[in-house]
Amino acid sequence: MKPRIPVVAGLFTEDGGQARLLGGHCPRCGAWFFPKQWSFCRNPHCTGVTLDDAELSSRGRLWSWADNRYAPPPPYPARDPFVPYGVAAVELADEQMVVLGQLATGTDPERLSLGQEMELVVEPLFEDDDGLHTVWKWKPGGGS
Amino acid sequence: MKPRIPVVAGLFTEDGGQARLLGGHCPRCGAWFFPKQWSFCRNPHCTGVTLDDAELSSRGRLWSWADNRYAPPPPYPARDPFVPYGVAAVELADEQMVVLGQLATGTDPERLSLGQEMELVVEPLFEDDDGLHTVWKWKPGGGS
Amino acid sequence: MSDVRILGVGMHPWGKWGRNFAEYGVVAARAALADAGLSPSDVQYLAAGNTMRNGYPGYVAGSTLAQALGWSGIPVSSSYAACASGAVALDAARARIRAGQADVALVIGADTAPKGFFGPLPGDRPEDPDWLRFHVLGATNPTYFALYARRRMECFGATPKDFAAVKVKNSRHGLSNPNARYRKLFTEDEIAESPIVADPLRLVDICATSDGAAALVLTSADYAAAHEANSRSVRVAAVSTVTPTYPNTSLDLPDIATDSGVGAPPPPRAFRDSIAHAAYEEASLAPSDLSCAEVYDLSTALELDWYENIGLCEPGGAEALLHSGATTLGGRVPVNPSGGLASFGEAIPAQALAQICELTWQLRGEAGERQVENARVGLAINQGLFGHGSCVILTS
Amino acid sequence: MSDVRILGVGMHPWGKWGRNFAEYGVVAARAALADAGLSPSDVQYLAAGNTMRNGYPGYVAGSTLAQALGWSGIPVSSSYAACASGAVALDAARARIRAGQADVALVIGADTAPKGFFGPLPGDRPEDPDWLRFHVLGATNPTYFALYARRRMECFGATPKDFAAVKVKNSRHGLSNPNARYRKLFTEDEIAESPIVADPLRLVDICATSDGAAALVLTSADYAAAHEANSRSVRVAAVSTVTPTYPNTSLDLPDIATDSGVGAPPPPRAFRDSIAHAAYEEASLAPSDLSCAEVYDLSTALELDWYENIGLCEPGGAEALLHSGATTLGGRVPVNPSGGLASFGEAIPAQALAQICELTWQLRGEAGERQVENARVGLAINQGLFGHGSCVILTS
Ligand SMILES: [Zn+2]
Ligand SMILES: [Zn+2]
Repeated sequence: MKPRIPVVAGLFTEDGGQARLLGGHCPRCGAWFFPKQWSFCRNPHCTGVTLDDAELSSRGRLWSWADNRYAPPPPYPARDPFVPYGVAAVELADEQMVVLGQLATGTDPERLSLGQEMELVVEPLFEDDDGLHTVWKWKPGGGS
Repeated sequence: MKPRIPVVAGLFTEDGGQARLLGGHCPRCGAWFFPKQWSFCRNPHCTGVTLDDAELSSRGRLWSWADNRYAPPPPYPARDPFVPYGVAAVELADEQMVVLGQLATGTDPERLSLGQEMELVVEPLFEDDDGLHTVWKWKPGGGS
Repeated sequence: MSDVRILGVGMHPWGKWGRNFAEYGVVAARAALADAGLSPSDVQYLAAGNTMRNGYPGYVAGSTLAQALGWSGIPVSSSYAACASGAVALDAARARIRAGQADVALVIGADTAPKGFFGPLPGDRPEDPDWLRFHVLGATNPTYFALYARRRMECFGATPKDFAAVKVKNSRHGLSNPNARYRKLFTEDEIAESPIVADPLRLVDICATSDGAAALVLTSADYAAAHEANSRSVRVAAVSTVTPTYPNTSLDLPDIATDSGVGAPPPPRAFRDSIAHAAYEEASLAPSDLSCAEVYDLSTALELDWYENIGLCEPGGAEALLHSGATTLGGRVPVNPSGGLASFGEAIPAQALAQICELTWQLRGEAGERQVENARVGLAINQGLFGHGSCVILTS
Repeated sequence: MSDVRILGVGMHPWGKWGRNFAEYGVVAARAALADAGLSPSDVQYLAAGNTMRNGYPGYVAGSTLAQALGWSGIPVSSSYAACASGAVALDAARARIRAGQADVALVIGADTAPKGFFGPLPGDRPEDPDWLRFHVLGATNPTYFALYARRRMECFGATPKDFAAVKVKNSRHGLSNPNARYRKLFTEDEIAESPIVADPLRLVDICATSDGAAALVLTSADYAAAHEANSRSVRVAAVSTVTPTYPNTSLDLPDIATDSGVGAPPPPRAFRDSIAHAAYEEASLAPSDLSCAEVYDLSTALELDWYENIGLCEPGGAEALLHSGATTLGGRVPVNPSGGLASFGEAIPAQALAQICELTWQLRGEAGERQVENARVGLAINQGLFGHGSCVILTS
């Protein structure tokens, strides 16, 4: 079996078979950040000097979505021939933030609706001799 | 015999065996430009709307020089192994301007002196399967 | 604070020629100076918007243009703020004049655009949000426009036919504009046959990238009064170059996530609303005062969002406002009388200035077939990547 | 025109770590705010110098830093002027305050530098002078520095030993500077053994490229007076950001030829002389008024040129002035008391601001072992590619 390699390190995990986004959380004001990016809190009213590493909610509600029919330029690792891909914006309730992700393979964008529950999965974005290069994606969830 | 190909088109010629820099000349105010770059005169006191194509003087006086001992980054087509190269700044009397150029092959920078006469030559900068890629250079001239 | 006025405007037409951006900029600058009745030697400060895909000269656009126009020793600045670059350059020039450090400033934006989607620079930069969104998601600019458009459809019942109606309107407005790149009237049928780029948006819903340039001559009120014989000047009533207020929970290019709403009070208004709000406050004007507006129609659907962001109607009311004809030439408040980005395509650092050129012509009554009747107050608005809002209000 | 003052300064030390440039910038900005006794929410305008080798965030450095410090809705600007970027950002902030549009502005420059020679972006751009000089001539920055140095040797009899003496002096000055990257005293023998990079210059004659950041809090005079308890402010007596005057017959980076002297009167003074001249004029001060100066020693030889350009001596007199000890700490007018670029290496958009941090500490009497006795007037000068001069004069 080919190894699974995150397309970018440190943004997500699928340890234990559970897809999770890896962000930052401010222990002082409670704000969340994805990506974590900085070691400090970006809330200007907060004096928090360090952020904790934190996993974000893996479920949220669909805020909007798009279905892309043309190959993006590099650094997108477009397959040849190009395969259209959806992008979803999902609102996480606890974090009160919207996070983008591709739509999971096989998702029919025509059957989506605003506010429906979505869950995080990790799937291959592309494959090469080194292995399966994975990324987080959003999949209609909650039994739908 | 390999073809001779200018490294950049339009900046110089060696037609008829005579090396010449190709610049611009304003018929209104008399200013010279190298490279020509624009179709209009850059003298703010001049209303000249077009520049003539013009050949610059092929002789001038040495204004300064440098001897480079490290390979520059791309897009310089450095040879491997790297060969040190000199750069000369030469003042053209009629044009009242200073033009840079590499020192011609075989020029000993130790034997140069300020104000000495220099003449323009065209020499290969590098060679590949396509041919000899040429550039203008400055060579001690005037019988020296 | 002293008053600042626009004494002259000029453009190089929009198109796709691939020539040096500075060549376009010089043409626009000379046109603006001629329009003002001034010569390059009258200019005391030059502010330019940068362009990031034209090598080093584009990083120092102010200096590149100053050299091309003929070095005159004056201070120059070269600013970048993505789509808002032109407005930020105008803002710098206005402050310079208000500070009493110059009476005459030249503001220039010029671009030569590559073909196709804008992509990031080569390299491997996971910490660059612009690189990250392309690499992990393929989230191009049209992807974001499509997310906004779909959101409108779901929240307000907008349809692709509504979006098409924006295109029909703007293509009609631009028909007679000599500076527009596209002068073709689109029909709804043609639009429906255009290929889908990022569903729900089709190719014709999304603005192209263009070459082009625009320039303004900005002066103090006293200088304008003394040179009014040369030209009819218009007043810069407000320039807003606001950034978001934390937490910015609206999805913005190029981020892959918004701020979190936890732990901080929500800002008084959403970022896009705050852009025009700051300008109205400064000008002491309200949306009902507008004679016309130029809004950044990167997509057809986005024009509808702007109607609401600039207060022409309540959220969800844009489609009805559009179909009422209010935003069409001849209506109550024509939007994008120039033809907008739909007719121009985007020339990044020039576009915000092109909006101001159009408003200037409108306020002077010199817009020809595009003329908005009795135009007295015009607003131009846009938003650039990385939190760059820009809104300018001009009055006659 | 109203007076503008520096209420706080701060730096991130110079080094080479390869971390995100904005991280350094935030550290410097917070240090400057703390020095001024202010908090981020007091800032009404943010001006940053851009960095061109750090992806899109570097093109919009003002916005990147505003986001990292916490979006507060304020206007930001992101300017580029090569080595003069920091001074141009300061200039923008000063105009903003003078215009009455802000009382408190934060000015930041931060960079993460690649290793080795600076090279142009990938691509094939014969119309980009920066690309052209590398491609056809291999004319790196040190090549130009060497041309100037050789010219000094031929015209004025300077020797490599004179250049080495500049390095010895600056390395001694920087020894105790906690923000300097190199804190090592060079001897003449070590310098003579350093490899030749571009004859007549050796590796140690040429400044390295560094990571680093510097920031200033700029305020109106009234605001500074009201907050003087927080900090001792210094006065910005002049900011010159002049460009050349045509015809510029001095050889300048990155051009492969100068302007032609034919057809136009020569400018009243050479470009490098004009940079300080404009600042002296604005401040109504003369070279003899200077307590100390920070000059852009991209090379050791260039420091000697600056002595003449800022009027410390006549052309050709710099070597004698140096050997007299006048420009050494303890002398009449110490030059580069910070240790200069020789001790820091260059962090492009931060360097001009680092000069100003040093002058501020000097004028406040807070420079510790580097303190210039009784410092009352300081000058900082540099020159960026593409005709960007910058000179700032501060007074206590
Ligand atoms: Zn916090
Ligand atoms: Zn001429």
